[in-house]
Amino acid sequence: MQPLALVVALVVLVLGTVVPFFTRQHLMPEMITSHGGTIDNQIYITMFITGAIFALAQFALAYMVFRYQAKGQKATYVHGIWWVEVGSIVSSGILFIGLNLMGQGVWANMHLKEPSRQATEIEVNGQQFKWYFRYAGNDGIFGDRSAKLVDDASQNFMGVDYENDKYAKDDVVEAAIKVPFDRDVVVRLRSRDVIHDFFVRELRVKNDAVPGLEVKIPFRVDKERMYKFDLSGVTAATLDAKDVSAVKGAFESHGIKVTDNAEITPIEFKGAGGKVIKRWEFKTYAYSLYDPVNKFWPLTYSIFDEGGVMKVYKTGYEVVCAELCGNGHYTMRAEMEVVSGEEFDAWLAKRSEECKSYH
Amino acid sequence: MEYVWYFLLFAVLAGVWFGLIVGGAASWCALCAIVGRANKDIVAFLRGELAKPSDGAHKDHGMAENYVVWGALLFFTLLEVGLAYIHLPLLIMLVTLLGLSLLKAALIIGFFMHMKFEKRSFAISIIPATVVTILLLNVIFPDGLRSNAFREENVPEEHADSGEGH
Amino acid sequence: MSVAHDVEEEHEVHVHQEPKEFIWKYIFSTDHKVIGKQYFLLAIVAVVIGLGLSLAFRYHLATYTPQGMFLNPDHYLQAVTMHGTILVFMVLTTAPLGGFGNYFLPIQIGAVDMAFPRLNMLSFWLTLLSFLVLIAAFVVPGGPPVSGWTGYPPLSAINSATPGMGLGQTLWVGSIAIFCLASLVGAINFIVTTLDLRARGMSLMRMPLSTWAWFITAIIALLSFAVLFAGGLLLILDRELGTSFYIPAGVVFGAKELNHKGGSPLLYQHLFWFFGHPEVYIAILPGMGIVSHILANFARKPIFGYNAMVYAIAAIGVIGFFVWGHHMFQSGMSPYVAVAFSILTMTIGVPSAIKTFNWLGTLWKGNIEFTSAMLFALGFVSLFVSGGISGIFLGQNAVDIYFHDTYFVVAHFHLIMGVAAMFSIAAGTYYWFPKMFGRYMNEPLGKLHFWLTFVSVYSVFIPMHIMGLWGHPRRYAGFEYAFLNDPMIPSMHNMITAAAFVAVLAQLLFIFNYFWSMYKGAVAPENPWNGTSLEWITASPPAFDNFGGKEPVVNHGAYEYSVPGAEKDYIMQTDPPEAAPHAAAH
Amino acid sequence: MSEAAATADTAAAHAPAASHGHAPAPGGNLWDGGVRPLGAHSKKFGMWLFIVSDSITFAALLFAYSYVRLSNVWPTPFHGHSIVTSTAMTFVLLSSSLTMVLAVDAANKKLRDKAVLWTMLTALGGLIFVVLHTMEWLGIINDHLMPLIKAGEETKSGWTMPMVWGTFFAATGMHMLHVTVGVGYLVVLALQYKNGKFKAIDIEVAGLYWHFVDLVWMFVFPLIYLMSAKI
Repeated sequence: MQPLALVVALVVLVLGTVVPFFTRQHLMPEMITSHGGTIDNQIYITMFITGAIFALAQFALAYMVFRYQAKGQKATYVHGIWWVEVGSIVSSGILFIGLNLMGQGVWANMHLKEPSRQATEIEVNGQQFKWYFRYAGNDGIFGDRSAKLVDDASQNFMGVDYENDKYAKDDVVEAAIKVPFDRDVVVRLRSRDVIHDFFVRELRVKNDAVPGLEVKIPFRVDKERMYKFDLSGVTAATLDAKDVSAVKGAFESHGIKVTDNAEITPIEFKGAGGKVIKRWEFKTYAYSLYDPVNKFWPLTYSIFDEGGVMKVYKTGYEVVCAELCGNGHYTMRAEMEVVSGEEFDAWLAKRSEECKSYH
Repeated sequence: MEYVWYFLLFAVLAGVWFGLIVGGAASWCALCAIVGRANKDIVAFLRGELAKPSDGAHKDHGMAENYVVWGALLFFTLLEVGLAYIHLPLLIMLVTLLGLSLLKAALIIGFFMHMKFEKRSFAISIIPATVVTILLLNVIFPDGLRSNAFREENVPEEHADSGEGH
Repeated sequence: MSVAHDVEEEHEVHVHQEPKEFIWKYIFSTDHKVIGKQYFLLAIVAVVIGLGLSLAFRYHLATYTPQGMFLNPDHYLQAVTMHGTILVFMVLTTAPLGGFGNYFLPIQIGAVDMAFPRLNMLSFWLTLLSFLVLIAAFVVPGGPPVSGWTGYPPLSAINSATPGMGLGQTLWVGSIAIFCLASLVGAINFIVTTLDLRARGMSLMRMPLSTWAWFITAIIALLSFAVLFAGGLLLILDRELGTSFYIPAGVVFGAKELNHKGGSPLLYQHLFWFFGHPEVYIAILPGMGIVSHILANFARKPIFGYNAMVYAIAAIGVIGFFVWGHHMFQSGMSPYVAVAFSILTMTIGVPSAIKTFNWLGTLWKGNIEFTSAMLFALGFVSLFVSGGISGIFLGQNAVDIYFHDTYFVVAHFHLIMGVAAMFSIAAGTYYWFPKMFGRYMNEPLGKLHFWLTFVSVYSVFIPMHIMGLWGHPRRYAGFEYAFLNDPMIPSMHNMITAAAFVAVLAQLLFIFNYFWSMYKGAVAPENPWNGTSLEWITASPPAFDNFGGKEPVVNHGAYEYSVPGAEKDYIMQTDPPEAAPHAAAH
Repeated sequence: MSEAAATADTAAAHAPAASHGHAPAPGGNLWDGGVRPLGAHSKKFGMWLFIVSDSITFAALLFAYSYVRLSNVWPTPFHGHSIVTSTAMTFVLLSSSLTMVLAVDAANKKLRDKAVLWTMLTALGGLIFVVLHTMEWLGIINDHLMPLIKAGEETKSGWTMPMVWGTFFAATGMHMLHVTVGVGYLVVLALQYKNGKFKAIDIEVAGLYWHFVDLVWMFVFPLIYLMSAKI
């Protein structure tokens, strides 16, 4: 009775654990960075190997339990078999260390390589239960900052030295992060009080923001990984008319629930040389499970007109804090929007001018 | 295959790290060996075939060598203090001071603490584990240097006049 | 000094009579058996509190709404912190090592008592003091700390980081410091006892694996708690005396810059994890030893690869010191150091694999009896595999980028360090209870306990792995995020909470069984499981001096089961050499 | 008679009346049990293990000091008279180690009164060290910390200690705690040894502790004082 039950339990355990992974129903969210694929591959390889070991070990345990349950037989007097033991040492050693070495390339790319000089730098500042992001502005140089100048009342959360440093005047500080796709980006993680952790699931980026330390994490968002589907039969005019009903069917057929207050916003910037950069932002909302009336989160998509084809990309993501930072730890979030490089430049130029005139 | 270079780098790093730890332990043991002749019975210890149980634990040795050791300790201390009076570069100072201190520690352990007269198995059971554990803490220094690179203010308020590098 | 003088001094160590008064016999006892039971009782009290806290925050997560939270976020984090601290320090460190180790290590090596009985008492009372100081954090203004069981500064170093709290955090650090002293004293005692007080013939390679595990664990404790002590000391200084070891310049709270400057939070993390990783092995190694001991007994077979098992325990002990950085891959630590730590971390999989392999080998061609103790030991093997395998993810620096501080980590360390260690404690209790109290524990209740626990803990922690894959960060008091707004998350939390309630209630069953059997259980003989090691030649419960004035002489290895040509299917360690002519020479 | 009882009887038949610490079984191996394989008294071994652990604690403190020193520009606040005082303290401590050696030697030769005398002298050395050190502490607190505290009261809510003094008090404070405990230990030991309650081995064990405290100072003194000296 006991051995049989144990066998059943172990088999159920293995099947219940391994099968969902193989059906890929319960894995990581989609990934949008160029290094994310290598991390995911490493996870899948590890998952495959460890899954096999897991299943083998549990099945072996089940087999031993069932086959050698006490039925009056005499146990065999064995103290061990040397080649089995040596074999297990050597094979597990090669397997585990080899697996690890395979993953070092990802790490090296992320942490050991000097980030590209052309990379867009964004300073990420963690403070208790809020993220703030700073861009160097039009001059491309971050102004000085000092903890002495921190003044929440006048919105100077990072202590940027607007008074004395000419580079600081055009710095842009935002509560949401805007990231250009198909460009190298470096986030400079800093914290002004306790340890926070910058985590964006889809970027496969996670690192602590430590007070007194600046950690640079490079990444590059690939546009094609954000791609969702084409809107066939929809024209720019329809989108300009903000006609949600025209695209509702297409979105819902791809599993994106379109809420009643979903909206389309045309977004237009004048880029370098007067070039018009245009896209349509499609926002639908996820009602909070806990507060279906007031609380909702935007799920942001962007529609780009690419040679007459309307293509939908997911452009709204979420920055999370993954290191315990106090009572409000679970509320510390920020929105991340991924935009084209041109739009990013145009937006930054505009904001930078605004900020400069303000200071 | 740029990763090949990274792997090589890792190998060197791991080698340096292990080298630091094992080398440190070995040099400490060598120091103890000079003071306490630890080189003798190691193989025998590993095989568990040590000499008589009460071997040398209380070997009769004169007090004279203790006075000599005391004198040497005082002398080394004076030497160390003297170093502070002639202004050496900080790194040389550190290495010399640590070297002298290790020597003094070896003298204290070997003679005052009787390790020289204990069975070698006793020393081998205790000292290498301690030294390796302590040396493992070396791994924190790269982060100390990182913090140094990101330090916001370079000169402490107090004693700004007397600050002269670290 | 003459040899004669030495001998004269030798005897005083062992000459102590059994005290008659209640207070000296049961409260301030120097008897290792009483102290072992005291540790065990402490662990039971602590486990009830710790698991109660876990139910509180599990219930909070299952019923969470922003309007009506069961606990407010402060209390949630306090519950999480105290749950972790109490279980890691007061249960997983005390029960397997302080409890079983104290009781059975001297008996298994044939000693009359520990080497330093009074220090042994001191270490228990220091542990109790540490526990009381920790519990006192509940009643001081502001309550217990919110900084997690790891207590990372600056959150834990600066009062204004968590307004309204302060003294609780100080008590927490103080408690940890006292616990370090207690563990230090205990570790010294274990090491000296194991090396010096073995009975004649009890060579190192004849010691039961449980003794080996306690011995190695004590060495780990000796070397690692020392560093935590230093780390805790500096944290107290930072909190109380305004030093800045862990606080860098430019830290701002409430828009005001602190005066501190020059420290680094990474320093604390290094000092903490230098202890923290070996601590994991302090919790689990005794469990491995106990389980090996029980598997051999009920499979009626010698341990498969005894020597390999010993070397594996020792290797885990050594490598455990070389890998602490894998807790800090994403902490801003030097990435070069992370690479070295990652590779070293993987090597620890090798001895772990050997152990699993040899446990399976021990079962292979055995004659397995399914007592409650054996069921828990088998459950341990299963959990050790499940929990260990996810360590392969977390030990890789690249993969850890995604998994760090998610529920995946929570699931991993709970399976291997929490639940597996609990299984070994339960296995040890069912196995040794007849020796400790002269009565069996109730078997049907024990089996019920096993099945409820086995099923429920897997139902708690396997879903947590999946939530970790989704990226659910740990220590979240609520779900204010879009991606946590997926209806799957609350339903997973509900399921986990339900399973957690079952798991905790099953432990109450166990505690009931424990106390009930103490008085009502069936009377057990000296050697109820036909075991071979020295604890089974003593009376049940053992005499005050363990062997009733006789001194055992050991002639066999610890696991001589089913020796061909022998009369019985087990050869006790004290049986004369002729009893088993075909036994392997050890 | 049960099997277990039978084996117990067999064991008893084989067991000599000997206790631990004696010769190994004939032809046997030191590690075979029934004997202390390391050849040292258990108390001595225990004290050594304590020293192992404590030295790691001190090492961690000094490593923490080195770590923060690496990441900061470090002042050199120790001038002539501090160095002279601390050198004198070092000499006192080293000499007290010598008297401790003499005490152990006397105890091993069963010269009870002499052993008590030397132990008390050692304690006296420790006491002098503590007094000198406390004076130095008070001086530092007066010269360097009180002004800061007062300034702190005026301007900012919390007061803080500059890193150089934080490390100084942490390292020397921990050491001074050990010296103070050691003085108490030695005094109690000497009195109880005189009464015959403690044995020579206890003096030897206390000596180990005392030499260890001395040994730690051999690292604290150069690292804390001499490395930050400006004369």
